Amino acid sequence: MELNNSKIKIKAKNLNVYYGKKQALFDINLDINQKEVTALIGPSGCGKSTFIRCINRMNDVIDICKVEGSVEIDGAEINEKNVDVVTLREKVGMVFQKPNPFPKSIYDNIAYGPIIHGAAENKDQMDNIVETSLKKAALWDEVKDRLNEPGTSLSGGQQQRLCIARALSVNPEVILMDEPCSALDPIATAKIEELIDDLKKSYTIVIVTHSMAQAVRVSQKTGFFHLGKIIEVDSTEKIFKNPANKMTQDYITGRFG
Amino acid sequence: MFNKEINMKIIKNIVAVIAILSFASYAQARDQIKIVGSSTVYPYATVVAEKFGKQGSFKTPVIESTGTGGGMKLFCAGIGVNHPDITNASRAIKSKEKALCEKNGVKDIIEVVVGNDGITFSHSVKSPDANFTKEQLWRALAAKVDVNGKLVENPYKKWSDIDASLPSKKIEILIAPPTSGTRDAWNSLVMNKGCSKEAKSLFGDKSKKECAKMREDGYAVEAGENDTLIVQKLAANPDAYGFFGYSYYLANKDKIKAAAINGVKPSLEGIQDYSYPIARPLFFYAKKAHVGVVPGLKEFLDAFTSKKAMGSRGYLTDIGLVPLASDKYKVTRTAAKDLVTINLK
Amino acid sequence: MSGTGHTVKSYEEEMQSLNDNLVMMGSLTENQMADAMAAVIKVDKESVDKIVKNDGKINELRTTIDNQITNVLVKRAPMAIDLRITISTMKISHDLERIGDLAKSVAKKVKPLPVDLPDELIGSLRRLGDLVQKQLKDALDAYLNRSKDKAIEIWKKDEQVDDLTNLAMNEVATYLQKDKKNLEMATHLLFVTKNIERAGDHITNIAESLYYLIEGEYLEGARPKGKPVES
Amino acid sequence: MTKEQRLKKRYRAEKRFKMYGLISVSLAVIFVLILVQNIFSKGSSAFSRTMIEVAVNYDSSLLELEGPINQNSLKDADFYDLAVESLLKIYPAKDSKEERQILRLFSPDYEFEIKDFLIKNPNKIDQIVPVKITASDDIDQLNKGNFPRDLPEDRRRVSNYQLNIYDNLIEKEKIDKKFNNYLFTKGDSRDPELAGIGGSLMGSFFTIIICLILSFPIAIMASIYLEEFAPKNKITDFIEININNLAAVPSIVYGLLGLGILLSVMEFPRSTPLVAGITLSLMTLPRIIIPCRASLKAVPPSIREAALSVGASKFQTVFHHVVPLAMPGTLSGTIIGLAQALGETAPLILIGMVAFVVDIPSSPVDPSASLPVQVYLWSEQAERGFVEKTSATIMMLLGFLIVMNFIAVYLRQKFEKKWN
Repeated sequence: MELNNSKIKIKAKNLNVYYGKKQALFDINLDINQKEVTALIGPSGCGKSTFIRCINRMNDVIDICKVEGSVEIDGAEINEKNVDVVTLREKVGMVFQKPNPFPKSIYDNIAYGPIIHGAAENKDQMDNIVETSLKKAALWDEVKDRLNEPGTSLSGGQQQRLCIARALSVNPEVILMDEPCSALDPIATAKIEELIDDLKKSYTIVIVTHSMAQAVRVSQKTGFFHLGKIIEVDSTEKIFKNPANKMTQDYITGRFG
Repeated sequence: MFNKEINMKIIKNIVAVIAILSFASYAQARDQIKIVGSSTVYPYATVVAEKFGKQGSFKTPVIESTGTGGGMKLFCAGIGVNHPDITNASRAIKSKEKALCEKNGVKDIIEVVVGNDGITFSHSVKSPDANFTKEQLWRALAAKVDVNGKLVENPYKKWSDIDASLPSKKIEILIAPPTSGTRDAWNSLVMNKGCSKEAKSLFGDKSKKECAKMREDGYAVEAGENDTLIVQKLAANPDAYGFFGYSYYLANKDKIKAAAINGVKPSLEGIQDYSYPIARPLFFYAKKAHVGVVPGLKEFLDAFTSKKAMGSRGYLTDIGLVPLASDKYKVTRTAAKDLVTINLK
Repeated sequence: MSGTGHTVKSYEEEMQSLNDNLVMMGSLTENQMADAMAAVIKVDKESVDKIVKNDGKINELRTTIDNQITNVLVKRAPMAIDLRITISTMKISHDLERIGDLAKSVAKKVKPLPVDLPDELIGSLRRLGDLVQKQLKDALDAYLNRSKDKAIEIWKKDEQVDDLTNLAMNEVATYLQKDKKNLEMATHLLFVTKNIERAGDHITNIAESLYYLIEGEYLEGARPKGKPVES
Repeated sequence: MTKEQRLKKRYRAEKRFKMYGLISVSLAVIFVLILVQNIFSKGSSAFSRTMIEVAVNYDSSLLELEGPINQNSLKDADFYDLAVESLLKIYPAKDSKEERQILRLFSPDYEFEIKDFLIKNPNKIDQIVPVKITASDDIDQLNKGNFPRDLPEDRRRVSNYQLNIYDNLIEKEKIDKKFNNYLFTKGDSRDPELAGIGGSLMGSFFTIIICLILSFPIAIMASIYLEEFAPKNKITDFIEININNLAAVPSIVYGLLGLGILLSVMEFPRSTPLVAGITLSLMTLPRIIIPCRASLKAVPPSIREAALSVGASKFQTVFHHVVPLAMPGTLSGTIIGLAQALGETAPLILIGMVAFVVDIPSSPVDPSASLPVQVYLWSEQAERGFVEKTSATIMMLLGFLIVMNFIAVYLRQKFEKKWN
């Protein structure tokens, strides 16, 4: 896999994160390439989720969380005080472990983001955004006749794609996915993976996953986290066929702990 | 989201309207007579107030039962719409209360004697008629009594222990709590009057307080403020006695009967001329300064003291008020008509 | 295998059993090869049947290994070293099976050979046989020791095998030129030689698989070749 | 012990426990039934009113009317003579004492009832019309069977003469029972047959509305701030502990607060729903804040994350998503808080709501009573008719509480999202 000719989208430099007195991330340096899927793997509590939550400053919500170091998106530092977190999150969408649609209609779920950002001037434009987002998330055909039904009435996999469509509705550049398939059955998982494959043409995707196979299937680059440190980052092929680090090898071959 | 804003607007408007409404009308002068005070006078005052309101010229006065002491406190707190116009009292105003009134600028007070109240010492209709003297009642109820020239904890367990002529029944008396006006009246009319000379001298300075102290060894049972409840308990238990206002006796004649005191059974006439020994006058006090400020106050005094209400065939007698003797009535009627104030000194 | 075992014990046991079966297959193949060579050299027609029969055991083992690998792939989705072990084992077992087959073919050629084989024909053939047997033994040792250097060594030594094959074939060709009557025998011997050479090639394959297993990469560059056989 | 024995022992223990549970539950049910039975048996008769049919002679000459007869002139007319004239005709009386006894068969409002009938039917003037007039409390109780009649006369509220009239009227089928609408439309009265809970109902209504208007927004804002925006530190911990403490403070303490501050310092009018509402809202606030916070807490963080991740600000997240989702729980908490406030008596006594108020209040600053206080007031009355009235008021109060609690449960079940 050739990495050199890809442009770097996100650059984390010497990133340290603390939860109160406990340090969660140690000196993370990680480059994430544009229009590529980067998978983050590692045992539970290793800091993968903490890391991706640094990219859209979701950690701001947690009172005791303190972030030090730098995260740059397109060369611009996001941790500075004058960076508007709302604009940042418009640019960096996020999909969570458990599908979490709003308990509103499918339409309203998608329309919410554009409404608060004032993206649509009239109903037609909004309809258009909703349709495009659902199509991008490969959900349009399944829900186009029942846009007014509650989002929670969909199946788990559909809900997750709804959440992806919701993230897409504000036209992000980066999509962060925190174990998006962990609550889904294999078929739904396959659909999401198929979708991710499709989305990477237009978006930069960072996905946290516990499934090695999934990381192999969807990602081009994989980073292995352990105890808050990044142990190894390389092309996915390299990581899963012949990792350089013994810890990585032990983790992916199931020789851990 | 848009709906929510509308909702917020509606709520805001409602709040504003209600706030304006309440304070607008609050700012106005009071158009209703306010009465506080004794729970003993309360039943009579309410009847007068209701009739007064029904005549249609004025609003029905609002009457709050706060007890004589509490009423005096509110009454004497000052002049103005926030203070009551009238306070009912089951006793005459005390000098301390007069001083308080004067201090707060309540200088001109009209005293009206409403009528007389008798307390009946009653028991179930199922037990035979009874007759007691005040001293016997005191001996049955007091915490400490004199026996052979010495003060001892009340030793009497049966009525016959007190006097051989009394039935050989366990003493069981339902008493009103110390907060009630009836108990106050009972203390001054029975406990202090019935207190034996020996005991009084033995108690010395504190005799008034000590004589009124009731026993707490289970023979005297506190039955709560609710006189209706005492009546029900008496009806159920033929051995028990209890005391309460004459009106309660009248209303429940089918269930209870009254014992004679010193051989006198309670009756209208007996209470009126105080030949029935447990009887007392009832009062109310009004502020002269409020006459002309609070609409209807003068008319209310007139209505209360009218023959139709307080007279010997007045409607208050129907509910147990014992009317004043005619000479006393004339005094009180004049006071109410001419707004005669009492001396606060 | 790595210092720490798998968290899942049965996985560990499966991988161990796979390894054991491959080692057993290796040693069986080694024996077959030795027996076949000995039969050729001594023209021992008695042992041919035994060799043919023994080949069945190797085939059986290969089937077992194949099944085991399928199971591991399905059940464990092996990653990294485990993935490489699995894939290499599959390839090595195929190569071993082929070597076994070749040994059987060599042995079968003994039957039509005359009992008095001239020494001039056997000299190079014996040396070739010894070299290939040594290569096989080294390859199996290298597998057991996970020796990358040994694997490269074996891989490079294939040149010698090719050279020796050429030599042995030339010898047979010379012998044939002397007397056209020798045609049948010479043909048989040429087949034997060619089979042994091919066994050598499979051993090179094993070395390559072993290198991949250890390094995760393929041996770079063209495989060294002896001079092409002139016929 | 063998395995079988242990097993048997286990099952026996289970059976025993089930039995204890059953006993406890049935005891509770029995107590409730006794309470309800007691109240209903006493109170149900309050819903009917004994009426006596009297032939009223609307003789215009007795009205001393000047000018034309119309509704206005009738309103100002004095009907006393006309009424007495007609009432006395139901039975012969030989002296004024007996006449008075006849009049006392009727409620003191007979004059107004006769007047109201004519105002409604002005065409009946100068006619003799049968009019149903409310009977006095004594006759009402006699008719409902609450007064025994086989007692000597001096121990009866109803004299032999009155009893004769009563029996005579029964024979002529002039005595009738009808639904007691006075119970709901009238204010307090000293005549049990005329007393109603209309005034205290309005008083309670104004009180609860004031309480709702004050406590609901404040409680919502406080709980949203505490739950969503306040930093988690010692100060907020301290506030939280104090809110919990305040919820446990006896209600009478709030009454003292109302007395001390609202009446003495701020000089708000005594005995009014305004003061009662403010006082009760002080009491209700912590009791609403606690369930509000609980329902805010119950909104899963995933919803917050979802909103934040599409770029909603903290404020938008809270007000667009968290608060609407917490609303059913919040509302039911509020309703239950208000239901508690509705049943509260102690603080109202201190701020003067224990008052005899006849006029039905028309605004929160008019003096008034409230339902629980009405129960308290009537339970102290000597007249027998108030016994049933008291129970009837309790029934109404219980009814309101049950309805409010039912609404709360309904809201919660219907609208609360189930989070899987």
